[in-house]
Amino acid sequence: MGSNQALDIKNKEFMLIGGLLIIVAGLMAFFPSLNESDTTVDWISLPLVGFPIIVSCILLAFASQESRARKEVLAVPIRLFTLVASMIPLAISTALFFDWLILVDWDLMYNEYALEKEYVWIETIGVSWHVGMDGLSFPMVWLTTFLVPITIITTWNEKDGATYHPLLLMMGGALIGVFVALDLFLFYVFWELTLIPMFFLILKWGGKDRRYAAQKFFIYTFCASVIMLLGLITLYFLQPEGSGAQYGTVTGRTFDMTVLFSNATAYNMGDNVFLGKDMQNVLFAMLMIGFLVKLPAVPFHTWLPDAHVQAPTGGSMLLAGVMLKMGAYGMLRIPIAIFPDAVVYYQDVIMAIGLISLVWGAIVCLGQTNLKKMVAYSSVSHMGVILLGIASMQPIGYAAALFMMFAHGIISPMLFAVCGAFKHHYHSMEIGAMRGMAKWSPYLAVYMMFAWMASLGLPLLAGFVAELMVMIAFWPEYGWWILLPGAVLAITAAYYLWSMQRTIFEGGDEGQPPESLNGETPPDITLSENIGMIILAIFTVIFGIFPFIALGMMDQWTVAFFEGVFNMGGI
Amino acid sequence: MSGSEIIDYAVLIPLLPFLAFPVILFLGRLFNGTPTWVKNVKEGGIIALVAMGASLILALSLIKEHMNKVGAANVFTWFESSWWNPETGSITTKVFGFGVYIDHLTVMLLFVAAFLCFLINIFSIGYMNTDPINDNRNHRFYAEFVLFCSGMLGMVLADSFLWLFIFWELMGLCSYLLIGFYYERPSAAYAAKKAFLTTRVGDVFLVIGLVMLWNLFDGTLDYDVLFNAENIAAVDSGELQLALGMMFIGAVGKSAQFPLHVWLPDAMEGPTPVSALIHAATMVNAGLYLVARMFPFFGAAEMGALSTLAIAIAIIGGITAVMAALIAFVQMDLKKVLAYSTMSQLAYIFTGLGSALWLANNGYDDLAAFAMGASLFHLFNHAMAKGMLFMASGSVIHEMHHAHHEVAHHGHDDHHDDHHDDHFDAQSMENMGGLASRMPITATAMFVGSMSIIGIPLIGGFWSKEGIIASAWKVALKEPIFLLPAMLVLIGAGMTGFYMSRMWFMTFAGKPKTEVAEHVHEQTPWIPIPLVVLTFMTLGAIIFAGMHAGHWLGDFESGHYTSFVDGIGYEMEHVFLNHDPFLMILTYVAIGLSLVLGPSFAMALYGGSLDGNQKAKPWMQWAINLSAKINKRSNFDNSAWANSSLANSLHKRLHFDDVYDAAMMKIVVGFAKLSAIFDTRFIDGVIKTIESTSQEASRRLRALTTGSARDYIMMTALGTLVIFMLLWGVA
Amino acid sequence: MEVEVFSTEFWQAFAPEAILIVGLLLIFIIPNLGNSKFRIPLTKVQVPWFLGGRRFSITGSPAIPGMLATATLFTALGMMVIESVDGNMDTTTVTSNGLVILQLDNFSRFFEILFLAAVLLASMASLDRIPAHTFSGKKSLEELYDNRRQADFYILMLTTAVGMCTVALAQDLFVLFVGLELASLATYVLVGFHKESKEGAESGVKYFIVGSVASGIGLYGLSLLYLEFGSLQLATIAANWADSTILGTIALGLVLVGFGFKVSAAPFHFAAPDAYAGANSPVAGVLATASKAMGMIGLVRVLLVIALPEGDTDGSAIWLYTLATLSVITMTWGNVAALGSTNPKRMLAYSSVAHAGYMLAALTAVGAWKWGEIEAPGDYAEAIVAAVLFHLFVLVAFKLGAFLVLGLLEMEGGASRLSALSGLARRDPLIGTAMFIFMLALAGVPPLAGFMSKFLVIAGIVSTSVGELWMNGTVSFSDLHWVWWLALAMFINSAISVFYYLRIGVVMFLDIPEESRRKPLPYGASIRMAIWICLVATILLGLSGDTLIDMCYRAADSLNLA
Amino acid sequence: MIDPAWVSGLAAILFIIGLWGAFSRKNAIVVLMCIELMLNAVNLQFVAAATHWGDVTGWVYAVFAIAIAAAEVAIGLAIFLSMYGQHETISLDEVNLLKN
Repeated sequence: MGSNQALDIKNKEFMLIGGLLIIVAGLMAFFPSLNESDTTVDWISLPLVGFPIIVSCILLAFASQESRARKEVLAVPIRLFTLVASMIPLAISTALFFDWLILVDWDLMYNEYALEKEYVWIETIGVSWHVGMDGLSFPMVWLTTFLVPITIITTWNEKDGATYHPLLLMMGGALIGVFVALDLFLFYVFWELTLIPMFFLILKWGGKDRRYAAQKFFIYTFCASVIMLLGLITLYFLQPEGSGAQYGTVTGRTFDMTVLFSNATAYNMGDNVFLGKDMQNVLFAMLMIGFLVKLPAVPFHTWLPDAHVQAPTGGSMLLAGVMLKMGAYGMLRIPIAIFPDAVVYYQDVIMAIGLISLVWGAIVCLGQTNLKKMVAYSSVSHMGVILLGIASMQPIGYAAALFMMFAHGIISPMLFAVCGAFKHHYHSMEIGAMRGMAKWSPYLAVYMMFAWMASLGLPLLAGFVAELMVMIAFWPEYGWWILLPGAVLAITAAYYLWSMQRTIFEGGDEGQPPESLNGETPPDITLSENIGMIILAIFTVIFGIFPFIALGMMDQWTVAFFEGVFNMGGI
Repeated sequence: MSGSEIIDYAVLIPLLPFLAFPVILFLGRLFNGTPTWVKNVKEGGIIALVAMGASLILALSLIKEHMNKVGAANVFTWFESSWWNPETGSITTKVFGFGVYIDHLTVMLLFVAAFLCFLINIFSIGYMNTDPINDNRNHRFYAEFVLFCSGMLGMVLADSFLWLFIFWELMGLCSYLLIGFYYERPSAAYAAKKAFLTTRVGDVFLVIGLVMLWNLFDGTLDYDVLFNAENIAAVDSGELQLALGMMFIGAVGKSAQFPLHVWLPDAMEGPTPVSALIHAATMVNAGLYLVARMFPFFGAAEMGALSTLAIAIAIIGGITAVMAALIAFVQMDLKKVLAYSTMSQLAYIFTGLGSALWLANNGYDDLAAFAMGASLFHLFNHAMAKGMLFMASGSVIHEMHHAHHEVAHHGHDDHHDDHHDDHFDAQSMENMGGLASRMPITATAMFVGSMSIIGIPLIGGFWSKEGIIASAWKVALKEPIFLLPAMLVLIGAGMTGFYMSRMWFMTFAGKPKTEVAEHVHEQTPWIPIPLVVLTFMTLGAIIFAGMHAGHWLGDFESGHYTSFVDGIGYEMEHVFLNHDPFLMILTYVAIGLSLVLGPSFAMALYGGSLDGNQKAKPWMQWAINLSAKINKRSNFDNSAWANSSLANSLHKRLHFDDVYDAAMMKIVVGFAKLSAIFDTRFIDGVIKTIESTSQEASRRLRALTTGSARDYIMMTALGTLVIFMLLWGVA
Repeated sequence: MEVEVFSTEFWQAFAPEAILIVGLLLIFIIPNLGNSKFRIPLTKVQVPWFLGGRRFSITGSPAIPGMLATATLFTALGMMVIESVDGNMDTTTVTSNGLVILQLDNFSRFFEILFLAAVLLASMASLDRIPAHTFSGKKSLEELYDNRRQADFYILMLTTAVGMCTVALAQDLFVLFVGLELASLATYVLVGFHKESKEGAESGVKYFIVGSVASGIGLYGLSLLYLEFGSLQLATIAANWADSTILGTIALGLVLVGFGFKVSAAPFHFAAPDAYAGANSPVAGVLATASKAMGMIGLVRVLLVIALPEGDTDGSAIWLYTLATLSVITMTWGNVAALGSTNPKRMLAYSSVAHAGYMLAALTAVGAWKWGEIEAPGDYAEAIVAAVLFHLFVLVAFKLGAFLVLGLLEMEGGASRLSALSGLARRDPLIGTAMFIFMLALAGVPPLAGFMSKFLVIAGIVSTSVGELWMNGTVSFSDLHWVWWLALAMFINSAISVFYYLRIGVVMFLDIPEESRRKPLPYGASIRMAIWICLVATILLGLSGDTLIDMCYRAADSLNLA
Repeated sequence: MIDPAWVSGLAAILFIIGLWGAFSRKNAIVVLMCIELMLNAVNLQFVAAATHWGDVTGWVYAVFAIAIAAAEVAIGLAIFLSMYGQHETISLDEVNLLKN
């Protein structure tokens, strides 16, 4: 049986990976609990952000100087080293996660940041290296640290590994940077920095149209983010001048988010509103454009299918798993926190964009014949849910958006891992090019079914919780519009099931391998793919059955956010 | 603390099978094909059986404990989230917890579920493990089987509509997996998808209904809050009706009622134990359970405010009852007849529930309690009988398969294990006939089961069915619209008599229609056990009839008949000796229809004696003889009917499937394909146009750089002019 | 401090510039040292004269001029940097007959450093780009050509540097113009330096003709200014500007054309792409950075020092709309034209046009600061000027760096097709990466210097448009000055520009090298060194530009705009 | 003495003729002459203005401008020569290898 060979523990790599997991556990044991350390040690700057980026830069510089033949020899030690390096942030963030779960007194509240550190960076214009984590960013940070090693393992055998895997690591560092940045300038720097490794991942390891896709991806998102930057700069100069460590010596303004938040709160609560309503709205819209494109929301979504279809598996996994969430994260972090009135003003617009993304993404999915493209559009559809959560103006809706980010961050990498394995072993992406996958590749079939089911929101898997919460929050605000998200639930099921019917099922006793295999017997997935996917599957179940692990801090954060930003409830 | 109670362990009932799922799956992957695994563990069947047995024992002790009292236990907090109340402006924490809740309804359904799961597990070991087509995948069957059982038991025990829904979906998943068990068959793949999607449509509405309910009841779906009469009275009943209506659509999907009924016949693609368990005995009852759960709302809500919904439920039930029965007339596939029968009987229960809800909402508490009891009792009877019927049919099919094997084996020695090259249909009744003598236990079970479904007096379904019809008519006397469902269920009674008899006579009476049918005989010991058990359950339904009147209706506190004998008396009164002359006549009309008219027609058309040397068991022989007599006497020629357009469209299942398929493939998928094109051509086209336009603009702009220095000077001069103009414009 | 021309203090203050001139003279003299003797007329006495005759082998080595020039530039630059880095520059004013001719302050010193840095990098690169070949052995024609013009090339380079320094120092518009002409004439020749090729000769002609016309127009503008004010002293004109007649406006327009050509603002930029394409890459790099900066000095002097309204008057500058239009046209034209360009040098030329547009937009914003109720307008103007200076400075790092990479490619053949870059990252990953980083910096991707500079420019524009509105309570969007839209235009343009910058990266990383370029890149130690310097500066100035920003602010401060 | 205004007018006319000639003539030498014409207009203007203001600096400017013009001619002719060497034409319209 082809299926059994995957379980043969003949592969040294298996033991190695197992060993590494043990190392993570071991490393975690050494990290002291936060209460003792949060004032002295900077757990974020170097270990979580700097270390991956620096290590990957060194590895890349090292590998790029080698000849082609040497590179192939070096690929194994380099990716092993990369994997170990990626485990260290994972160990740290997991230790922090446990700290949060066990030590209840550490609250990841809005505008109260854990492990906050601040170093002055560019004095003249008030830029500082200000990092910290709260209930919004922490789950995403953990997710990133979690996904990078998973991605490395899943795409263990990617060609040219000497540069591929370090790029993944660099990507992870930059993504974490986005999530921990508490300074607008720093945020923007990391925001753009994430583009570069992704650009190369698509460009060098992509499919046939990679040239077009890589450029489109870069330019499209870059265009959006410059508009966002203009909004940020305008906002920067609209704030009252001040003095202090965070303020620029020349401009008298600051990029420090925490200062901005407290200013926004202070000014909006009192009579002295420092920005006019329409000014708020304009700035809000400008910032949102950048984030909506990243999310992506219809009609700014067309870069995503191209990027996903062309990107290599690892790139897709990180792109869908974390990079899209940057959009949602950014929304919640900046425009919504600073312009709560504008959120109310644009509430219906956000709702409409969310609904359109949701419905349009799902419908287009149904019409796709390319497996990866379908999954890509399903991401568009799911990201619409986040907008609905935001538009609902309910803490539960916001918590749903947060949880959606998190859950989709676990599920969608699995979707793309399945697509990647499918492409890898069947040399085709066409839905319906073959039948009866369950016959040859039972593991792949199981993972595919699992991932598909998780994505269509089956209860007890991570995706359901968020959808339920969003619908609960949606109803009192928008009433019968709820039929549309409801219809999407059915359409989502339809396209997933239909695609499964035409790949996993059917085929008769003989089966119908795709033509692209030229009559060879299709193999099942490799051990590394298996390991990567099973870890993702396990976590999908864990967070589906025990959502409170992550939702706890999200709920705390949303409540604090509503009290702090919208001035609702409490106090 | 008064020590731990049994209810604290109730969560184990669904949890055990749930944990067995990965165990079976993993061990199966690991040991698949090894002798121990096949012989001793029955490819996972024994592990499943142990889990199910443990669950059953726990369930029984729980039932014993809570026969007369409501119980609840909190298990864990799923998650908490916060809610901002626009009116008060405060943010409160809403808890989404999971717990166990037991009342009369739970007790009944828990018994049905745990009991049938266990029996069908036994049956499966006999059925699945001897079928060569299942090589290497039975562990998958058992894994999915226990997962399903976990879902069913969980749904019954859950203490909130939220978890009811979660388990409900879990069952849907298992149903999908098990229908698609033979994944390589296109028809199975299609049926699985169809089942999931159709129920999913209903589920969408169910979710919406739950969301509405959650909002109505200020952030909870827990039964103990929802069923509080004061809470219900405080809610706007119009919105409540909408919410409950939405939830009812979910029930329609799950219980395969018109118009979401199309998936159930196709679901027969799954292995027969699956049909027995999921698509007859348990999962399809989930919809009924959901509607039955709504009972407290109707009782406590504003008088008459929810009548519309009750009527709608009854009408949907009535329509489905007749429609499914009609289609069942022409089915040749043994399992499909049963499938339509299931649909029809569930429809009866819906009608009964509709009546009960109407009565409850209009203040007739006593009548409502009776109607409710009758409906639930019918649910019980039907589950037992239909589970049995399906298992019996499975037995027939299984043996037909084996017999076909033998026949084929004798015929061509060279390729004996290839049973797919010829197209013998082991499920078609056209290939059967005269099996009564060859499969006595099966035939008996089928006989009793059919009688129970038909409503032959004193057997199983009779007790409950007459109650439903009577209740429907009681409402119809008060509410004219109700005449429609009442009439339909009355007609349906006769139709049931016809198609069930037809099935039985075609299969078991007459001469064997094929060579295969002659070689059929019962062999494996695992199959008859559940058949025998269930036969006696069905025959002893009068015992439960007494109990239903005593315990299964209404609230425990206001139970009307606490003694067993009282219950039987009450039941008798309602069935045979109704004090209302109209209802009494009606009851006898119904009995007549189902007992006389339907079976007579069936006998006239399909009856016949066995082969000369064959003899059925005495309790069936009389029926066979009678049928042979009627058949000979009447000499019916039904070719005109068989060729009629109605028969044709009945063969085509009244075109529902065609229309739905066409709507799905042509309209929805067509629109989706168009959308995909629109997305790339237009939305992305805008981007591409910007790109190509800018390239074109670039080309044109660069064409201005002609290469001649004179032109550059001229442009400089022109630029100077422009600057002057701009400067003067300001100055 | 005021000094007379050629006084002791003068030489002390202007030591670096003096070193430049000495170096210039040395390049004249040293290669010509030989054994010639001078016969005293009517006698037979021959006095050793050393100039001409048979050249000494050491001093006559063709490598000498390049080294001399580099050493001179390095020394001068070093002196300037050491002198000004602590920020305590004394202002030295040079007067002659009551006219202020030159002024040494933070502003001029900043630009001198910029110029010398650019020219130094270019000469370093030219050591390899136009290599000197030793005398031994037979030479190809090409090599002989190379040897013959060593001295010419570096003389012209140093002349350019001297001219530019003059422009930076000038306090009299005419002196400024003389310096400009000095530098321009040298660059005309440098552009046409490759006279053996058709393109070289042609580019020289075009650049020369169009440049002469433009400077002719500018000079005519100066003469009109002189007619209007009776003086070309900056201080005098600035003081009387408020009373100027229409003649002043006309003159302003004409002068604008002269400097517009230098910064290659549309529509005066036409010759630039041709010139860059024909010139060799280091020279093109100097044109795109130093020469542009020179033009920008002129614009700052004319527009900001002279033609700004007085401190207490209301209303915006007279050239506000003109410059706004010019800037938008320039940036859009540059970017759109660059979009489809397949010649990397022309593409860089167009991109430099676009960058000129950005800087013009920044200058426009200064003209607007009279518009709102800004309490301390000087700060805003200073911020913008500082941003422009920063931008000009970091351009030396990445724009010149990009040209130097092209120069490296020119060493093995042309670099005027995109395909010349194909597979560069594969052939030499570090150079390829460096080029990609230059491109990203040009596009303005953080955290590189290009982002920082663009960021500062835009921040400057936005800060002007926002002004001190926050003090008045509620700010609504319509309260913003319309120059805010310039910032938006800039953003849209930089978004467009990503497209062509990225294409270079794609070609380098994805495409297969041309047939003739499958071998490793030529080595070229000094040009690589120059590229590394540019690369390090690009990254460092992006990550931590505080020192430079401070320098820019001091420079802007010494303009005394407020 | 002639009113400086007339001289200024002449200078303006000369300048416009020069500019016009610069882009209307094909021959590079003629274009160079036109540029010289423009520079001469500048000289005239300086002189006229110096007369108007009674300021000697203007005369100095004019002298410098003449020097610049001379240098320009020298360089220009040298460049034209090299152009002629390569392209064998002196017509500006025919020298257009570099374009777009």
